[in-house]
Amino acid sequence: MKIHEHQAKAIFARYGIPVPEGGVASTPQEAREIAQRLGGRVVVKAQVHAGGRGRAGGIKVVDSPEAAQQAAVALLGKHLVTHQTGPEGVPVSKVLVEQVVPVERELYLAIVVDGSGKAPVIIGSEAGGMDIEEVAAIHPEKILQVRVDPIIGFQPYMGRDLAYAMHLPSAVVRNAATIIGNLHRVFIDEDATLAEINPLVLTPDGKLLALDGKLNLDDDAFFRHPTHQQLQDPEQEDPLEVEAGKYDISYVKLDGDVGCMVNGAGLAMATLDVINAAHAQPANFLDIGGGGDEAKVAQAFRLVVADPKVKRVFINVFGGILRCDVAARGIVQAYGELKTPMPIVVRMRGTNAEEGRQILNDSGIPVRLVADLKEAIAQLQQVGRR
Amino acid sequence: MKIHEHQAKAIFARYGIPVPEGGVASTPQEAREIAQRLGGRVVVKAQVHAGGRGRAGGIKVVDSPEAAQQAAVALLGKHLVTHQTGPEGVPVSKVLVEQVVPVERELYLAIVVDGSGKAPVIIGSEAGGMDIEEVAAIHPEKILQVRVDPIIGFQPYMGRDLAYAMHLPSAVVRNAATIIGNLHRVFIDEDATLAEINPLVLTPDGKLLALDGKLNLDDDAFFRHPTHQQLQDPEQEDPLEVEAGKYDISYVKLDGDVGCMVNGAGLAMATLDVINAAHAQPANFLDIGGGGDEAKVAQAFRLVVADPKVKRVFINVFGGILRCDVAARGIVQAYGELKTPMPIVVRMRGTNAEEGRQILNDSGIPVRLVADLKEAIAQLQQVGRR
Amino acid sequence: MILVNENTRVVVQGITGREGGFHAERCMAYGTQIVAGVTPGRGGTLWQDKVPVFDTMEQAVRETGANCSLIFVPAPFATDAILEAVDAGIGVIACITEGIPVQESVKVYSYLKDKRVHLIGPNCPGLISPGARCKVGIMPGDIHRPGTIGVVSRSGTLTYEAVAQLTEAGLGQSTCVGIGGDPVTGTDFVDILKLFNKDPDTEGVVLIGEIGGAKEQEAARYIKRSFKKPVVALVVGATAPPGKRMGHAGAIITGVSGRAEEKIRALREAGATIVPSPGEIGVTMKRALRR
Amino acid sequence: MILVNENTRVVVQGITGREGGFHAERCMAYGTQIVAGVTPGRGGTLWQDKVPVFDTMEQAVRETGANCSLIFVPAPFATDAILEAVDAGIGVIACITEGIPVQESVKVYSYLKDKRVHLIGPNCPGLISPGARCKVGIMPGDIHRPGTIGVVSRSGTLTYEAVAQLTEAGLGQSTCVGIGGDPVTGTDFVDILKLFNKDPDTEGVVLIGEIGGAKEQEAARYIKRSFKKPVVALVVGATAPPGKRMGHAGAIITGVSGRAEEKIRALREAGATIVPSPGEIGVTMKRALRR
Repeated sequence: MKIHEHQAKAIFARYGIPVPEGGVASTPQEAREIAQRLGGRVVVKAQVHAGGRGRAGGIKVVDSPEAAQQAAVALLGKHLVTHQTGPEGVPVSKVLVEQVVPVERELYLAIVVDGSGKAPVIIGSEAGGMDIEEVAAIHPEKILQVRVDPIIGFQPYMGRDLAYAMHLPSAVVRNAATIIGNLHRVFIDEDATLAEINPLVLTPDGKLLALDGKLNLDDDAFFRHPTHQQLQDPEQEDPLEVEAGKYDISYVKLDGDVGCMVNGAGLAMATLDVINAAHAQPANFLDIGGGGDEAKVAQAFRLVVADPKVKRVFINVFGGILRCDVAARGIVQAYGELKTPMPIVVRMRGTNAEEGRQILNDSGIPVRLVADLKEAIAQLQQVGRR
Repeated sequence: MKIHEHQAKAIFARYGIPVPEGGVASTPQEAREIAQRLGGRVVVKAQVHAGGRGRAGGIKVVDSPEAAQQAAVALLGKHLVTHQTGPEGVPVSKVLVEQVVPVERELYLAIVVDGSGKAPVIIGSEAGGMDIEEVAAIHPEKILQVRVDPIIGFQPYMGRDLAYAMHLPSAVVRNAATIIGNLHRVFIDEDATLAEINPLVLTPDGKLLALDGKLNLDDDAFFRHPTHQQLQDPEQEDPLEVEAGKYDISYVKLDGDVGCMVNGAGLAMATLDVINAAHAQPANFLDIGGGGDEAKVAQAFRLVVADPKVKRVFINVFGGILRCDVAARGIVQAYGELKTPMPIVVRMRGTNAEEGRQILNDSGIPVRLVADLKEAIAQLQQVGRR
Repeated sequence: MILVNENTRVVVQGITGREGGFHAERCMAYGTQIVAGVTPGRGGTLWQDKVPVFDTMEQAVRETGANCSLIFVPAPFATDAILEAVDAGIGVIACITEGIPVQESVKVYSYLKDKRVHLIGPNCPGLISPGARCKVGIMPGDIHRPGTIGVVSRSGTLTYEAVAQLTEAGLGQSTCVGIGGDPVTGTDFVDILKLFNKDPDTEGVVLIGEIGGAKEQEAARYIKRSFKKPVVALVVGATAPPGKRMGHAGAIITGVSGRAEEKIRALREAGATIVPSPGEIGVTMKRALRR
Repeated sequence: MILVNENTRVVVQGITGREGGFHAERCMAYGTQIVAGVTPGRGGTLWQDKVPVFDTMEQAVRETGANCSLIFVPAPFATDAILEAVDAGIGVIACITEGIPVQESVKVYSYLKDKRVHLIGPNCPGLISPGARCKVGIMPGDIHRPGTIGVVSRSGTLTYEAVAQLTEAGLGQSTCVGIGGDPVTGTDFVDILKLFNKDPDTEGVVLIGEIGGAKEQEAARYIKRSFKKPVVALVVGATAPPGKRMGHAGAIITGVSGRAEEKIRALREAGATIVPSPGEIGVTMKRALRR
């Protein structure tokens, strides 16, 4: 789960990571007051779950409380479109107003779990303030990694190694090591999947500050962090994705017109690949998930057709835990309510596939039953041409 | 470092281990008031750093606040002599007044670090309430051990395994596992060297309570537990041991008349063994410790002769980091102040042994310089006979 | 066949739960020897009047000689269950449970990496050796046929798809292993490939990867260096957008190496035959064997 | 000789401290190759105009090829120093520091137990191979002579005592190792005995134990089973009262196995010759060799 910069920074500060002074504003008036308190010259930052804010005009440096208010007016209630959002953008309902920090150098610092090393890895770079993927592509030698073995956890020497390797001045190294250690504590204690400071800035007077902050939390660990779910901002997500989450259905909104409903994440991805290969565009990824029953299948179907972009539907079920007859009944149930005129192509295989097909045939729903993926594509193309 | 039962129980309670209701009293009046609050029938327990209190009369069950006051009068300000103390006993300056808990079964629970397994080990036994060494001798099969690998730490199954093996009723197992887990948290988070509940009692209504509690804290970890040192009760230790601690000198009071001063723990133990083998009794163990200088040696000498039981002194120095000439100067310095008439046997070997001997000879102190341990013993016996 | 066979004696952890009971039943129906169940507090009872239930894994192993465990315990308790199985001396553990926090899996892996135990999963369909009628998982048994093709996959239903296509193409399976969809799993492609490499019953392997992580690249390196049998590989998620979790916790593109095209390139360079489309797994394997 | 020899290149962690500097000096005077020092923040300087100082172990090893580390870092920072040495690829680490919390040592040991590294200590005098003029520790060098007796001990000064007696008896030493007085140490008697067993330079071993723990019993089991050379053993603390810490954190009797008589019995039964009195270590070894 993604959270906002201001939420991440509040957590960072709790763990002893220095962040710029500032406050969160929901109205231009509040933004003005915070700027007043901070002495006038501030940066106003749109709080959205998307990178590329700066280039998209979501970050404004201003010289007075009045200008801060103006900047907030220009952002609040608007949608911000960045290279990471769709063309519809993401809504800005809060801005972070912070003191402007003088910057001597910008560093990059992050922690993720490395699936191959099977341990957290601390990533540091002296090329901060940029997209780290770009740095990785152009200057891979500037990306440093330190694996944190779970037996010993973070040790100060790991921080020092990174700090020296980032060519920080000797006087700052101990402080940098402490900040890296604190970020690791955030990562472990808060069950994060990503903890990132980009940039971590060195000021001319030798201080280190987290100028930006990003923290992704492990959804699977919510059971031991009762407060985490309250950090969620559903406005930042696609409404259908939020809706799907309630039913424990994996749904990802895409740009095409072929609505997809599949059981199993791998098969769902394969289905998208097949559709794409046929020069059609999927409208979504949808994995009904384990332990699905009739009601869940019906809910999944409703989600697929709720997307106004969807013009045709492909249902791909391999019966296992979820039997094909159960899936068929779920489809029939949802169709009965919705009566969508959309063409529906269904491929069923595995446990009780025959029964499932029978149920669909008997239901009178105008589904096109196909035997395999090839035929499914042919049918989808045919209905797409009309 | 040992701490009192009431201190251990306060820490246990903070970690969610149930303990009986009660309070600590320094005066009989306080004891009465606590008993009053608890409803009359209470147990009054002398707070001393020594086992065997019960048999020594340090634990009294009484039926009224008045009787609690009487019990406190009988204990407070007195010295309690148990099989673990010397004949002088240990002073009682506080009593713990607790509700009396009905007992269905008594269990034993402890955690120590196992030097061979190099990990904490949880020890459980259904034979609680007894000296665990006795249980180990008579019913070794009743002692269960679970190693807690530091990678994974405590896991609930370890607690369940122990609880089932202790034949606890099924309904109590989950609670027992939680208590065991909490005791492990105490052990790890407080840097304990021993965390013990003996007995852990099961009440007739199926509750588990720590009826007694023992917690030894790792002196070496004080630097990361600023509050631990405040838990120390110097009254419970031998005054010379407390004094030695201030100078970072390892000193253990023994019962004999041969004062010992040695550099190095192993050599000091060897010295005691040699003295004992010669049918003499050492008055103390003393290891001057690493990095000793003249002043520290002088301090060590003062400690040795401060014990009124000491009638003769054996100084055994193997010069290494502590050079023999430095040791000799320290002895001369302390002797100059004290002018003790006691016979002093000195054996010096290793770095600058010759210089050390020369310094002692030149000083005019009546020391008997010997070449080896055999001769040392002969001299000690000779001076002992007079 | 690898890991499970006719000597496999399975204990089901969480057998008295809904999912655990459902699948224990189906495993037994397929032919698996389910010798015990474990649910703390239910020890001493009989599940379905057939299978003894124990309070602890230690008891279950001692009393029944179980050597394999199938875990259905809910995520908050699953780490405990896995570690209990490890310490009870179980050699093969299949953890079906989805939703274990990744940092728990990091700890679990660190603990068992030097022990003689294979943890399959978590978040996986389990494993099956059709020739021994031994199914330790949630896959539909009836699509499998005894044979000589090994299958290893990060996916569930896509594995069934692969198996169905193999069976249809007349190719039976030696063992099929779903290693699981989490970023950190007990067993990776390489671990399973090493076993297939030594397994005389296995003639060729179908490998099914997906976006996220670098497990496929590791597999490619191993195949290039040491694998002696034909490999047919499918990697799905080529059209997934970066930064989005595609169902599996591990199926999220966070860097260049996580992209499907990178994985496919690595596997192709290592000599694996790439399946052109998910519908052609069976026929591709058939062709690869003929060469 | 074992562990350290003429190819040993030592980096001193904490060389700019009082103790570190003092002993680095003495090691060099003895003949040890001190190739680097490490003190964070002092990188780029020269210690005593002779030895380059680095900020990190990684730099020190990369620049100087150091393969052995001698640690004088204060207790609160010593764990970090040990682990830094391990990760820098150091093969032999001697940690002199006393007062490391026992739970830190538990973690350290767990981390390095499967790695190719020997940690001597903590809370130990270090180790020395007189034949190579290689002293990595705080023992007085001049009492040693090159020879064929291995010494392994939990003690400091008592080891010097043993060495002096050996030298006096005309018996030089192959290598002397002080494994340290803490309850949890990186290396135990058994680890060192295994090395002595394979070492062609070592003809016999003096083993010096003390009360507390069960390391001597483990040594006895190993000696009985596999050790091929004469062992002369001294265990001190027979007269220590139970429950009292006798100087060393590990020298405290907490159970039956911690008693000196138990340890002596185990070693005698294993075939070791027990030294009758601490003054007779040298002569006992001499006698044992003659048999």
